Amino acid sequence: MTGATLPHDTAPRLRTLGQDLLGLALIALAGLAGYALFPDNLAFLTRVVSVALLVLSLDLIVGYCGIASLGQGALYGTGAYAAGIACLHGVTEPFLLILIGAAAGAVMGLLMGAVMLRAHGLPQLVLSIAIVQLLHEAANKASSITGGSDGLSGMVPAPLFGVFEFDLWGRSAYFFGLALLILVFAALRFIVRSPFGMVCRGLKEDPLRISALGIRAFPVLLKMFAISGAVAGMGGALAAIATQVVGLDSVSFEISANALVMLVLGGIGHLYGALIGTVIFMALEHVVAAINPFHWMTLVGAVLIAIVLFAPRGLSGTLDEAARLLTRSRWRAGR
Amino acid sequence: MQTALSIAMDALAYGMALFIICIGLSLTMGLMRVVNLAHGAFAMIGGYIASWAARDLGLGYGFAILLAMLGTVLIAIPLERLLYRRIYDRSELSQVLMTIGITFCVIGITNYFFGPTLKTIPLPAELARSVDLGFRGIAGHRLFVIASGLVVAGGLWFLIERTGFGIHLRAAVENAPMARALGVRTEIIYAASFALAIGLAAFGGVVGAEFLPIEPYYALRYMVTFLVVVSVGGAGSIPGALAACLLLGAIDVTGRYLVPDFGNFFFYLAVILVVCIFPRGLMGRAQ
Amino acid sequence: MSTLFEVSNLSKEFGGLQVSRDISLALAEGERLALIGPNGAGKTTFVNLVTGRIRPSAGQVRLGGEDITALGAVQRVRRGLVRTFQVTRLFPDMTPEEHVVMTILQRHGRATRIFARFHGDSAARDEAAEILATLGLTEVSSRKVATIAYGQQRLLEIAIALAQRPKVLLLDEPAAGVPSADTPRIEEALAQLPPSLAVLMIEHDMDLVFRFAKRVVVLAAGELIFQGLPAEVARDAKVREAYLGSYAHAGS
Amino acid sequence: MPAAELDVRNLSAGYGQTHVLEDVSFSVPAGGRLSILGRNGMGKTTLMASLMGLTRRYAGSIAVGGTDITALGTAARARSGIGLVPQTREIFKGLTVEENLFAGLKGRPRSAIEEAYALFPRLRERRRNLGSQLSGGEQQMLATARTILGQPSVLLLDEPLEGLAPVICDMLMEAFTRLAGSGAMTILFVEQRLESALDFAEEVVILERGRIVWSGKPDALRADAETLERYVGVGGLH
Amino acid sequence: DTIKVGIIGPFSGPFALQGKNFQAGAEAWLAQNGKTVAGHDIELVYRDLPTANPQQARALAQELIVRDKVQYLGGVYFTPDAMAITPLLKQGNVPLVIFNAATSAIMTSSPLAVRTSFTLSQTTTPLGKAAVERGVKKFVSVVTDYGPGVDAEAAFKKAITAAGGEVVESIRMPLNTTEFSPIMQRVRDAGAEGVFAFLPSGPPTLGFVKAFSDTGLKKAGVKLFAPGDLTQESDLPALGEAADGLITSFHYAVSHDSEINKRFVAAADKAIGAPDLLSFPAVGAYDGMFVIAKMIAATGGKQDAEKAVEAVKGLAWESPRGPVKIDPETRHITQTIYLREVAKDAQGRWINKEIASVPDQKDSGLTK
Ligand SMILES: Nc1ncnc2c1ncn2[C@@H]1O[C@H](COP(=O)(O)OP(=O)(O)OP(=O)(O)O)[C@@H](O)[C@H]1O
Ligand SMILES: Nc1ncnc2c1ncn2[C@@H]1O[C@H](COP(=O)(O)OP(=O)(O)OP(=O)(O)O)[C@@H](O)[C@H]1O
Ligand SMILES: [Mg+2]
Ligand SMILES: [Mg+2]
Repeated sequence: MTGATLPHDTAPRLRTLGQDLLGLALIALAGLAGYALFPDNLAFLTRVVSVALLVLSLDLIVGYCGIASLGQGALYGTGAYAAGIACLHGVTEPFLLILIGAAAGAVMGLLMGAVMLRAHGLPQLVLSIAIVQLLHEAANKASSITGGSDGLSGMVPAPLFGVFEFDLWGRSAYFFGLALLILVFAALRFIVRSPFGMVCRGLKEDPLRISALGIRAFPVLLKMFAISGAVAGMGGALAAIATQVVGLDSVSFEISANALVMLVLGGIGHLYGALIGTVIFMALEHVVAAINPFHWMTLVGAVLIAIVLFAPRGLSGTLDEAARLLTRSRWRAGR
Repeated sequence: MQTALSIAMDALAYGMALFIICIGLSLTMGLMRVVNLAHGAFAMIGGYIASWAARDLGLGYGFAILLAMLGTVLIAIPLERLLYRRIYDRSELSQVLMTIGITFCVIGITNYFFGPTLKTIPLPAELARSVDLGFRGIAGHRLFVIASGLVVAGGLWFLIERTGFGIHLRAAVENAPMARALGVRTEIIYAASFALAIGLAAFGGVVGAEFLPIEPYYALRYMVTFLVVVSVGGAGSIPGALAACLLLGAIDVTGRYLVPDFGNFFFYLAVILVVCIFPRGLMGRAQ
Repeated sequence: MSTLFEVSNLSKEFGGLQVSRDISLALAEGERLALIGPNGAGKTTFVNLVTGRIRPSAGQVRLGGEDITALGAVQRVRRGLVRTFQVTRLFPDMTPEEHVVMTILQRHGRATRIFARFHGDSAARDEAAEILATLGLTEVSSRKVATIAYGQQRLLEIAIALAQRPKVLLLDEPAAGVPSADTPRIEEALAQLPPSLAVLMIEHDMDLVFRFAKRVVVLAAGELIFQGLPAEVARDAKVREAYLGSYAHAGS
Repeated sequence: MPAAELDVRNLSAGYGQTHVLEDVSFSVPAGGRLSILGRNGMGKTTLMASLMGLTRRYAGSIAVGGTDITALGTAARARSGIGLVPQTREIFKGLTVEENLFAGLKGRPRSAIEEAYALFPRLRERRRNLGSQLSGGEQQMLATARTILGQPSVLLLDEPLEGLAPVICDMLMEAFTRLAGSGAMTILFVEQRLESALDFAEEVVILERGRIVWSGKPDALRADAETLERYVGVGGLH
Repeated sequence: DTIKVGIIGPFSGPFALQGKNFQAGAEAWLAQNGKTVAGHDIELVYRDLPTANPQQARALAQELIVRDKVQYLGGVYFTPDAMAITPLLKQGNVPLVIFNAATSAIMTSSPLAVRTSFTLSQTTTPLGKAAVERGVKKFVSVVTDYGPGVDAEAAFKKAITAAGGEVVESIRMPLNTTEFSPIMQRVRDAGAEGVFAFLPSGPPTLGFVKAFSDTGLKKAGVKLFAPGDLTQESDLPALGEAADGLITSFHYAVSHDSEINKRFVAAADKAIGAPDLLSFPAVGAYDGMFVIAKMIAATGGKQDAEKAVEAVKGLAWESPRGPVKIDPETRHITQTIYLREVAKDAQGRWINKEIASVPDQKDSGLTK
């Protein structure tokens, strides 16, 4: 075989396309399975979906740009509060609220990026922490707008399509969120495969080389921050709609740190890792905490350690590994 | 003027306490390139041991400190062999994951065995007594903290920058395979410096207990503070860490004096400013 | 031939060390110039200075009549001033093909598009395949760079530079680490460059230098100590003891 | 022929899944000089790295001075007398020149560093600079000096002349020959420039796709234009 | 049949201690009154909510109601969590008995919520008069900068001015404050006679009280007044000397001298394991269980939230903390507030010694 002929064969393109469709189908399937298996935990499942959006948004920055952030909550919370406040001021249409959340998140993403991109490595990480803490303080202080530490409550989003209420059973909230997640995921898959996405990967590996190619890093990364912000913002907005309360916890360091843990758990740099990580971690926490509300932390900790030891490349990475082992023979033949 | 002086005094003491707790983390992160979020957990363990030694066994403060450092290191050794050794050459992120896991476990376990209440470490009379500085009285303990801070800083700086051990450590961290190829026994180097960092954590946990009281959630409660201080200073740089602790300590204290309502605003704004001015940290190592 | 690229009175020092002393140098369209000199003479620094990676303490850089001294590294590249790195700088997790494709897309200003598919651009991929073929990298074109031999990485450095279609090309030791067997590939590649292109090559492989260069400049301790035809260099006493050593005797 | 200082038997090695070296065997007497030739990507660096214990070994054994070191880790091998100057130099960028040299001392007294400065005066001038600040050639000098300071009995040189000025090359080649000549060091030498490689060597092996396809005396190879053409890609010597 | 009661509280994390007390209180009640009420077995289902997190609160409540089919919800430590749960009550047809969450507004957010704890305005108000009686008029107020702190500050200002004193300076400090000497410095500068302080119980209280005495304010004769959170029994051993003589006002002291309380403490101690962990959230839970039991009895085990809540409106009984009553309008507990002083008891343990009591305190929080 010679590479010269490689570009012409369209096989790989079709394959990636197929993979994407398959992936989306799988997510949808998993979602429906979740509904079928746990029809009584929809509020929890909705929470998982909303956090999954947060973790996805984080993967864009960490996994594709190599910028570690412990402040993603800043974007998530901004979305949540934006949607919440809008809802209290009469904008109750769910889709509109999601858009508002996205917009607010994107703007905050731009600001955050503009600040964070001034540093590298640890100091950069600290910037992200400082930003989320600042916002947290701000939200706490501006209690007249945000409800402060008592939380922003009393919002009543309009029924979906004017029909489906966001009620105790939380079906509408769940399917709404699921649909949103699938759409966002599809869009992100496309984006990370775009030239833009590749340049981001390049920046992650060697910024100097990128600038030697004549590409200015700053705007590219800023763009990614905005996208990430929009995604996180949607997650926050979804939470606001589904919970009808927005608390300070949504702009906290804790939620940011958790997001990072879930991401690494799932494996960075390929979006579905983010999904796997979120689902596994939250399910684990939920179940263990239900079994033993008093000492679950120890167990979760132990699991995290085990994962690092036995699944070095995150769960998704390990899945890849398994998949490759299975398809090894075919893969060999292909060469 | 009076006021300014006494604020400065408090700031200095607080900063030094931070420094003693954080410097070990600065070493692990900057020199060993291990983001050891469990650092606080070890400081906490040290605190518990000291509290147990001083309160329940009635040993002297000095003994308690020694016991705390030894005990913590002893506890850390198996952890190093079984867990940390596996992540030295792994990505920061997997290190974060594992060390958070460790923190969770430590918290859970201490909560289980020692309960969720505060633990205090009784001070000896001479440290508890308030010393008169002319313009104000200050708890002797605070002076002790300041002194030990200076000693630790000096000693470490010499060890890292001026001894063969320091050179081998930095070499091993930067490029372990090559260091081995030159005959440097990296495992030993790592184990030793890890023990050092843990010992410092324990020491800090004990002498800092007056500022950051010992309780099970200690490990997570102050994680951010430690992370911020270390990174602002520039991980791995001892003068950097010292500068950062004193600076941030001062900002924190004066901020709380001048605008208590906006204490945190003040603090984090300052952090952002400092980092934007020194994107490498105050004295970051060229990496 | 008109001057395309011009450096005047360039100076730089690190701490106490003067790495370039008042260097003036001009490149005409289509020129093939070799810059040689002892290790640490300041050759790479010179490249870093003119490409804007580090700021000179004095002097100007002009490209096509325009003074670009104030411009940043990126703008200089976009104006056609391209360099390769002495110590390879590549994306370990990407394939050679992806490297070159990205470069080509950037050349067309399409490198940061969101609404397009990177691997969808067959024109770019064809061109990339061609370039890789001329440097004999076809075999490894779809393997992660981290897993290809150092010499192959060196060749990829050049492939990228070619894909940028520069006006002025600065090659920092292109042949270092490339076996003599493969140096011809580099020469071919360079031979195929458009005649209008001006090339400055830093190299310690004298055979290559003398085959390639029409003019040779010698840098020592940050100073230009000699400019002239290849033939003259080998005869120059200063250059001999400062740099060439036994090669001069072999050569002459 | 004296007892083999370095003895490699049926060595197969590579990286993770990819086998690179296949069943490589050769041996070099104490103070011997072996040149390893081969095109781009044929496995020269991998061979060096394998001897140092930096790659994955699938089969085969390695002995130094009669004792089998196959089981030893990298550090232990280094202490048992193998020294490597890697092709990519691997300077400690965060350490000063002097500290880099110190790291190579293997417990010898600090004063020994002077030997390195004697060999490369240029390094003495830059002793306080960080590795990251060195020029390409200076890095190469540093890499070589650093390894030699450890007084290895088997010295592996992976393209030690790369990026060095001709004068320095001459000087180095003399130095290497001297070191080997004194019988103190056995030297394996990878070099792109055929002349230097052949001038230096007592024995030559050619690697092709990870296997040894030719071995013999330099002169024999000089004469054998066809082999040169085939495996080294050079039509004889000018 | 068994009736399930879901209890949501911080059973792990930084507030684990409070959660433990919820559990101790509830189980103390079961231990004393048996696991069956009017022939229905009661089963408690605990759910952990370590820190304020409405999203999770809603998820847990929904799961308890929909999947575990609980008929009653209890617990809830933080206000936002309560706010996230109350909207579910009507559809779920489930009453919520709040064991702690202390913001007045909660009660207005659903008619199906009942509260057996306290509000800060409730516990703080009596301090005003008490202070002035002790000749301390000029105050600096120092509170933690979040909902409860702000409530406390407001309530105290109101009370002290009503009593003829004044707050010359009010300081709000961030939740995570650890170094308090600068605050004390300000107090000194303000030249106040007294300090009113609210900090949520937990580690910081130690630093605060220590700083108060270390910086010599205590020696200088400045008096420290605070709601009882500052001297939660579980912190007292650590506070020790530093808190000696400190005056607080609260609805419950573990040392409260009454038969019922003695029996309660005995039972609760057993439930919680280590006696020195026991403090006020336990009594909230204990009385909460009492209310729930009454609801069960009233509805005969049928799931009927409206009726259940109706049944307990105006309910009055003798609680370990003293006589209490569910106020029919606000559905919040009316109770006696005690002035206490930190002192050593016969066995030399540090306790909150009750020195005066103000009966029948309603929640005045909404009337501000
Ligand atoms: N950042 C720096 N700080 C201090 N000195 C530096 C720095 N960068 C380069 N130098 C010094 O400047 C001198 C010139 O370096 P340069 O890389 O230009 O040499 P060179 O001519 O490329 O040599 P070579 O042929 O070995 O690559 C060297 O002595 C180097 O040590
Ligand atoms: N880390 C690695 N992982 C996988 N394969 C590798 C790795 N490094 C090298 N290889 C492969 O092993 C083969 C031999 O590489 P090696 O570097 O030994 O060649 P070489 O003879 O040193 O080439 P050069 O003359 O360019 O240095 C090459 O095909 C290369 O692609
Ligand atoms: Mg150079
Ligand atoms: Mg090689």
